[in-house]
Amino acid sequence: MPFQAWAVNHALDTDTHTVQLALSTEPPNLNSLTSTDSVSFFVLLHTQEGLLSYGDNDTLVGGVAESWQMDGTQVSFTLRDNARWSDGKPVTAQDFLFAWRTALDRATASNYAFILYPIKNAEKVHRGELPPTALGVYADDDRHLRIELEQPTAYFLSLTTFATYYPLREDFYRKQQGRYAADADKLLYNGAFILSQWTHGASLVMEKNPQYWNAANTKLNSIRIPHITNDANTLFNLFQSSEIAFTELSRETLPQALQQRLYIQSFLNGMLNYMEFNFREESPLRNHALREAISLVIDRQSLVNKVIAAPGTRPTAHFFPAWLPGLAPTANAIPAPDIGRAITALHTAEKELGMQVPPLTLLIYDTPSAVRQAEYLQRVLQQTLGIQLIIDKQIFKQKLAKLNSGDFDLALSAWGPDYNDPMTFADLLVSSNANNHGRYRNEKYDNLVMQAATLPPGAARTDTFAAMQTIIQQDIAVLPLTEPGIIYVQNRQLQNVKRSRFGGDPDFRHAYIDGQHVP
Amino acid sequence: MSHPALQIEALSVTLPTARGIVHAVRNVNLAIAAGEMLALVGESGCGKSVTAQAIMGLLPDSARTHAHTALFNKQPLLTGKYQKNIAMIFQNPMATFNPVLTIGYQIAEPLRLLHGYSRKDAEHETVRLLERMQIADARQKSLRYAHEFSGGMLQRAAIAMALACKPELLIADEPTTALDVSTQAEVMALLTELRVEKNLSMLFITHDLGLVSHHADRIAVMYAGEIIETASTSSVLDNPAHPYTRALLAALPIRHSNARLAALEGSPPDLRFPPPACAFAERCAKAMPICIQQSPPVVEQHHAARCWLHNTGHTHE
Amino acid sequence: MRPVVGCTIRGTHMNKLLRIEKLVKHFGHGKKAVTVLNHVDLDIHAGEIVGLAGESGSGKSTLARCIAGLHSYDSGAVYFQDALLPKKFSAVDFCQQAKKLQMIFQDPLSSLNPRLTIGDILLEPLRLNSDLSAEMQEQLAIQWLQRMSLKSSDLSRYPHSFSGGQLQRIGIARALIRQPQLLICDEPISALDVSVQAQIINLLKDLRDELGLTLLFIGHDLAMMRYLCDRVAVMHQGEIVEQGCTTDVLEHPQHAYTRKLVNSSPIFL
Amino acid sequence: MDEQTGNLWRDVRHDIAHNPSAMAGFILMLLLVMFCVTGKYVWPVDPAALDLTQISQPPHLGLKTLVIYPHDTQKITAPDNIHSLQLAEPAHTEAVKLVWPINDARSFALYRHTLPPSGLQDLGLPLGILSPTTSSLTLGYVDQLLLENRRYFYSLVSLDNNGKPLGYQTLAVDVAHATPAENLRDIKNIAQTPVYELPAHPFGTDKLGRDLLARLIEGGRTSLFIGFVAPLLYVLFGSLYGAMAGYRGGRIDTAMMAFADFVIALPFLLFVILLRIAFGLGAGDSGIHALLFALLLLSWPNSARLVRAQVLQLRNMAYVDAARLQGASSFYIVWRHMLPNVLPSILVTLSFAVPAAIFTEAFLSFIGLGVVPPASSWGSMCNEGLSTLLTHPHELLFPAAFISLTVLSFNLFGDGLRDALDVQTREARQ
Amino acid sequence: MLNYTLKRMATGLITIWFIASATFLAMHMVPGDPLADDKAVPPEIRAALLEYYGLDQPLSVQYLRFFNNMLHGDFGLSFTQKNRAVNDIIRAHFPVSAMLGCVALLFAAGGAMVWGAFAARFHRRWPDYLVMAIVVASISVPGFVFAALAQIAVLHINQRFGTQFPLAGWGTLQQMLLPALVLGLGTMAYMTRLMRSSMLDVQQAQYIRTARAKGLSPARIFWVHKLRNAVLPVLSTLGPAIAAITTGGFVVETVFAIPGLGRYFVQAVQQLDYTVIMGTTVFYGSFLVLMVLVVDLLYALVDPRIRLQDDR
Repeated sequence: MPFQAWAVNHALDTDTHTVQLALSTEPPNLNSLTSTDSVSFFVLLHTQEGLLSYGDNDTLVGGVAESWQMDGTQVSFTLRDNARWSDGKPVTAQDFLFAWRTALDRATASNYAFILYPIKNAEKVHRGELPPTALGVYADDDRHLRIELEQPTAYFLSLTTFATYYPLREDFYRKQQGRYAADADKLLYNGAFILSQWTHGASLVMEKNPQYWNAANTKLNSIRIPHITNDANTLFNLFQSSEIAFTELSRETLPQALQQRLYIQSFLNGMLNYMEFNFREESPLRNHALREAISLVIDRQSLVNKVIAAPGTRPTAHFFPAWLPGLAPTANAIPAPDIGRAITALHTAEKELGMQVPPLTLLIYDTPSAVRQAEYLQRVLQQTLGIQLIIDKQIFKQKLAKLNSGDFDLALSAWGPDYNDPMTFADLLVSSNANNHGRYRNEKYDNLVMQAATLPPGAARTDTFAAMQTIIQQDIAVLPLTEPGIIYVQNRQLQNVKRSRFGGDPDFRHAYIDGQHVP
Repeated sequence: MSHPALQIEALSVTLPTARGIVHAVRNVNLAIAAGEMLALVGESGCGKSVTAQAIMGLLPDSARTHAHTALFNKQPLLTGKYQKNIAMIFQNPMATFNPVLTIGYQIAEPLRLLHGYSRKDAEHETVRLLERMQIADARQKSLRYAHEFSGGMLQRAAIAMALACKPELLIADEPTTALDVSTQAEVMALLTELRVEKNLSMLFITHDLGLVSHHADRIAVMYAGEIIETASTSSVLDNPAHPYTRALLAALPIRHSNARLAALEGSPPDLRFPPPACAFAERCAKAMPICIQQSPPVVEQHHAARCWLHNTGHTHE
Repeated sequence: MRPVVGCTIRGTHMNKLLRIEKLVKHFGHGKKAVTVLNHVDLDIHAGEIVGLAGESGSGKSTLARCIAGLHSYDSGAVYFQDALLPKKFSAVDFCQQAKKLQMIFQDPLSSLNPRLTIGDILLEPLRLNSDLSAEMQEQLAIQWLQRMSLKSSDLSRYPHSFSGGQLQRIGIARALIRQPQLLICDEPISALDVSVQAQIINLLKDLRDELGLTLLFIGHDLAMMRYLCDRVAVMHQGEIVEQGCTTDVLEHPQHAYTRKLVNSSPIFL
Repeated sequence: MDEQTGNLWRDVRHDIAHNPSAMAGFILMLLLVMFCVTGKYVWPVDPAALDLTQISQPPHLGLKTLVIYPHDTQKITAPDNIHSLQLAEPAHTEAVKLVWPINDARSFALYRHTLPPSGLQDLGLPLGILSPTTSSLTLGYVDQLLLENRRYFYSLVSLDNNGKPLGYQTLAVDVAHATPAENLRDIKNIAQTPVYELPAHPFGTDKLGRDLLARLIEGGRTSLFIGFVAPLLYVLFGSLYGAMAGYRGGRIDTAMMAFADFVIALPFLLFVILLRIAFGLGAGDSGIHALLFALLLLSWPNSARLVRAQVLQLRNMAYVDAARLQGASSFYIVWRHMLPNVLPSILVTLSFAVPAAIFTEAFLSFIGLGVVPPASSWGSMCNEGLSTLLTHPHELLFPAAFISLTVLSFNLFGDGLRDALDVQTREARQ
Repeated sequence: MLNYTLKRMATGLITIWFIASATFLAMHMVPGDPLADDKAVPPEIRAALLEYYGLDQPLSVQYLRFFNNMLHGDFGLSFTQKNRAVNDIIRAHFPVSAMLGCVALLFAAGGAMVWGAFAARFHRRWPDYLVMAIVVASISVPGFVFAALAQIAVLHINQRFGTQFPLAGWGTLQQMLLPALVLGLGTMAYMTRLMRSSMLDVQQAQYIRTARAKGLSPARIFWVHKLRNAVLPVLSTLGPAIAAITTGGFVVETVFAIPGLGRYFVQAVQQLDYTVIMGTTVFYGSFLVLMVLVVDLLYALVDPRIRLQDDR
């Protein structure tokens, strides 16, 4: 067993420009083609780079690509000649082509292969209907990559920041014989940092990548992750003990953080928490009036301020979070509960159903917050509508299995954006989408989504999303509840840590330590 | 009798128990000459083992021991310190040995720690002792553990261990009770041999009068914490002075006699509340009024007995 | 083996109460099998006291247990009043046997269930198989208790509050309360004090005389055997090496082992 | 027990009654059971009743609260002629309404602190960034986020076009406890009363404002159910299994014990977890039965081995031989001679198995596999309370104390029982 | 002894087979879909994954295949830790758990010996009552509560005295002390009780009286004669204690951020990572079987009375 002499109580080191952090879990999968989770995305953000990357205020800036052009279905990129892999070899157009073809190979079993579907023939290649060579990607030479799209896709450029679009070098990948990314030395890096040490489950060290084209602007020399735990109390204790420089707070640790005058920041992480209804045959929730009755008794303000009570979280009645680009600005008015109307709706529902509302099952994950919300909803529905709510608390995979098989009436779910476009949400309620667990189906809505996919940014597209929003609200297809926010403490000397809603978060690539600042 | 090696006068021991203070040994006088074997005979609970343990200093801390005189070879006893020249063997040889240490190791312990033998010399001496105890293949056997020995062999090893302490007095607390008849005889023979050979004094504790008849020089009979009769073996056996001694003898099946055994009825007194006068009076067929009023005096003579009948010159048929 | 000659057999008749023929018993199976009883022949006549002497491990207890049905045996036969006893007893066999044969044991404490009162212990045989009324049963128990010099109030006490001699008497009372013909005594006095031994031996003798009991007495104290037994059998390594009238066997031992046994006994006077 | 063995139990009772620590354990045990069984009649508070105005309230015996009458908490009306950050209405735990003038700042950042701020980097919890939308001269904010009955320091930072801070001002606000009138059922009788005394929460409330005492009563039922029923069942099964194996002996014994050894070899906690999820949970299933079943499947072999070993020993006791000679049946021997002798160790095993089962349940709660709401247990309450250990210690302290008391009582009682059933020492003591 | 060991190993193998089969059975009873993910998995990917992990085969084939692989010491690839072999996971994380367990066990056994002997020495006097009170107190607090309290206590010591005692993590000796202490506490309490009563028994033993009669010093009697015998009953609980400590480590591993195997197991269960569950359980089972055997052999070494034969 390796015994390292960690400088345990140095969250920051101003001399060596080292920052210490903790991760909630071990990165499960650092293979950019198949990663799906936020911890892996965090590491990948720092160690890999795609064609483009997010700059300030979610603007797109050049990554490996130094210039790009999009014209209808034709996209072309020119790669930087100083973009290098960590072994010194240049990053070439071939590397992208190989990565994308591999991702679309069924044997790779990439969950996110669909994100490549805007590329011409990608879906067919993935289904095995066409050979990989039919993919509409052309490496004209080492530095020029040309892409043909299936149809005009407004948000395609933002997709290229996504991990599945990262390059992969064929020779290296093949050399690992199926164990690519299983260890630090089984990875090749083209990002700002390289993963220099990875002791599974225990620690990671990321060090500045001297081969990175923008190494001059990377201020940190290393990011050390000596702790891996998801125990909120432990993390907070570690922060207090100056073992880590950055950690999230919970409602329980916040009072202590205040008492200790820690530097607290908040961030809306772009996700949406909502309630799903089961629209399958036999489900009483096919009844609109019943959904309406339920929606009318839920007090989002109480839910956010008292039940969840995680500072930074906001109540919402909108399906599309307001931060998304290309939406019409609207006041996100949170409807107050209306018990009177709810009871009327309930009577209607009972008349239409021809029976009393049977006990309903609410499917949730086994997290404390979800349990609290469920207990609150249980009590509210019981007290106001006399509906008995049965809480079905399941572990991760069992909840997913029940969601997929439709074994629920109501479910608390969350959706996070993959790219910076409302489509990443709009897609969710399309009748053919497997993530539409309730099997909500509205042809008008499906058509609107198809339209929006090909429309260029502009008023027409904005109106389409507004129309979708209206349909969702009218149909009560799902019940948006909250936009979860996070609060976190950060060492005051640590500057310029960017929070990001897509891909990896938080972003330390441009962070630096301000030695002048008195802690 | 020459000047006694062991001299104990007026030894009393009280033991606190959950049920009250037990006066286990009361006013006991003992004297053993060098090379002499005294058999301390009595039934279970009469205090004979407590007497032995008191001499050895093995009683629990809570026990209170008092004696007018307690000397062995002019050295004071009951000091709470270890008596270097006294050794002891116990009833159950299996429990005598620590089960997780070899026999040889345990025999060598006193040699090495008390008599300054080197490890090698101690080993040598151990083997010699075992051989002396007629244990075949002694070197091999010294590396064995207690559970690998038979009872008789173990008791012989226990004697070897006692000898390793280089004692001048050996206290044997019912060493043969747990053994078979034929083994019993072997062990007894061995003890007698050693006594002669090493001029050992010996306090032999037993409940079996028959056993000591051939071996002991003198017999002391104990009853209810007191010694009620002391005399030479033949004198006690042929001419018992105390009614209790006679009752004990009568309870033994005597050769050529098909007469009914004389069983002693009743049970010994509760030693938490020892009777003020003669302890045996209650069970004694010949009890007189004085017996329950006054404790009989003991006159130190060749045949001493704690009985009014004996000391007032009465004779029994 | 020496034939039985010139022996006054005490007892009402010359009839054999118990006949053991060529009893063989092994412990264990296959290679590890140890022969504990090797073709044992022994007769016990009604009314006599037969002693069975030998060292520990000689097989005398095993023989007793085989007779009582507590062990099964491998071959041979045991007849009780000329009726062949089964090799392996069932509960029903025990029921039938109960009135014929009982046993007392060496350790008086372990032969009485520590969690039952003396009353429970004494009444057990009656409750198990008797048509007496509960009142009669209790009466009988008290009678026996008094016969054993114990008080009727002792019925509600537990074994632990009695002395060894008292416990052994309770054991005898339990064995005899249903008046069996044969009482097997498995070293009943070896754990007792000398004066108590005499009490028990006297008691056994008295009971024999009063009830016409037949006794099989197992022990290693030859002096006591000489006193108590009419006949003696000496066992050694699973075999009966010598048997006959007590005096004959003990005064003129023929077998080397018997001689050794006799010589090492601290026979008094 | 029937009357013949009644004596033993009478003596055991006597012994325990005269053993102060065992008696204390026993009384504690009774109290705990009574607490859970009859508690809800003595303290008839609904354990599921939420009171969002009293979240994580420390223990109190009646709390003075302002009664607020129906109004829109979100609405702010403020005069236009204000010059600094100020309250629009008296502050209370339902809402703190702040207003401030818009001067030349483009936007504002609002913070809340529990200590007086010491500088721009120490303003506390960021509540939000607010930009004026209308032409109004003032801006307002309603803070409803988990307010406690205490003093807060609100700081307003004015930001320029680039989001750079221009300066800040701080307002200290004393927040009074308040309850909306609609939450108070008997408010009609005291109409327009400004102050009302809330019913007592002697053990405080939890994160959803539920009465902790009522929850402890409710949760204890789960914990004690697991604690009693699981050991009772598996010790019973194990004992029967062991007794059968031991009494039968031979090949049956060998085979039965081999199987028991296999089950013993299963890594216990790993399998409890695995089985607990393998049995799955239906909707509304509290998860107790899955846990119970998992415990049963895994825990019986220990008592089986114990009983078997004893039965094997008892089989060789002379009194068993004596009973056989009297024609006693196997059943009689087992019932009359073996059971009373084995029972003590079974009882002692049981008394130690109870806390073990309660602990296992608590442990599963820790990894999120505990009981499913609305059912609760002391273990899951402990786990919930753990996170607020420093700020609201009562949420951990009480359930943990109940677990500790249970374990303690069973240990004390178990030790006493062991002594009492040990015949030798009992005789010695008497 | 060799014969006995071989025989025990044979039964051990059967036991492992039983454990493996029981795990296989239990795991396939688990409802839920190991391949499901937050973002729905398209059916074609799902089919590919099923094939990749061999889950498309009938259960009997999976069982045989699993056994075949197990015999070759291969537990396959993890479902969640992509591309990582279960063997690697065990190899990397079991030493951590084992190390932690060892220190905890040493701490428990060492502490138990000291406290147990101490309590027995002062039997029925106040030091005895004090030790027993601490013992009862420490077994009546759930482990996770104790772990959290210990961490906070250390944090406060750090903040108050400026010490730098690590709160969590793995790698240095200092980091190991606190978790080992917490992990070993329950076992120590249990063993202390046992040690105390066995010490009391030993003090009554005849051979101690013999040793005193031989004139040995109290120190020698304690170290050579009492301790070894008193430790025997404690030693016989070592097997179960190892089991409790190695498999009970994940509370401590979670709170103290220790990369032990226990934590991986809990994660794997929640993620239904079949191969990791199977691998870990079978590995732990085999480890425990081995440990019990080792403890038994050790016991036989220390206690010559135990004859290693067929008697169980």
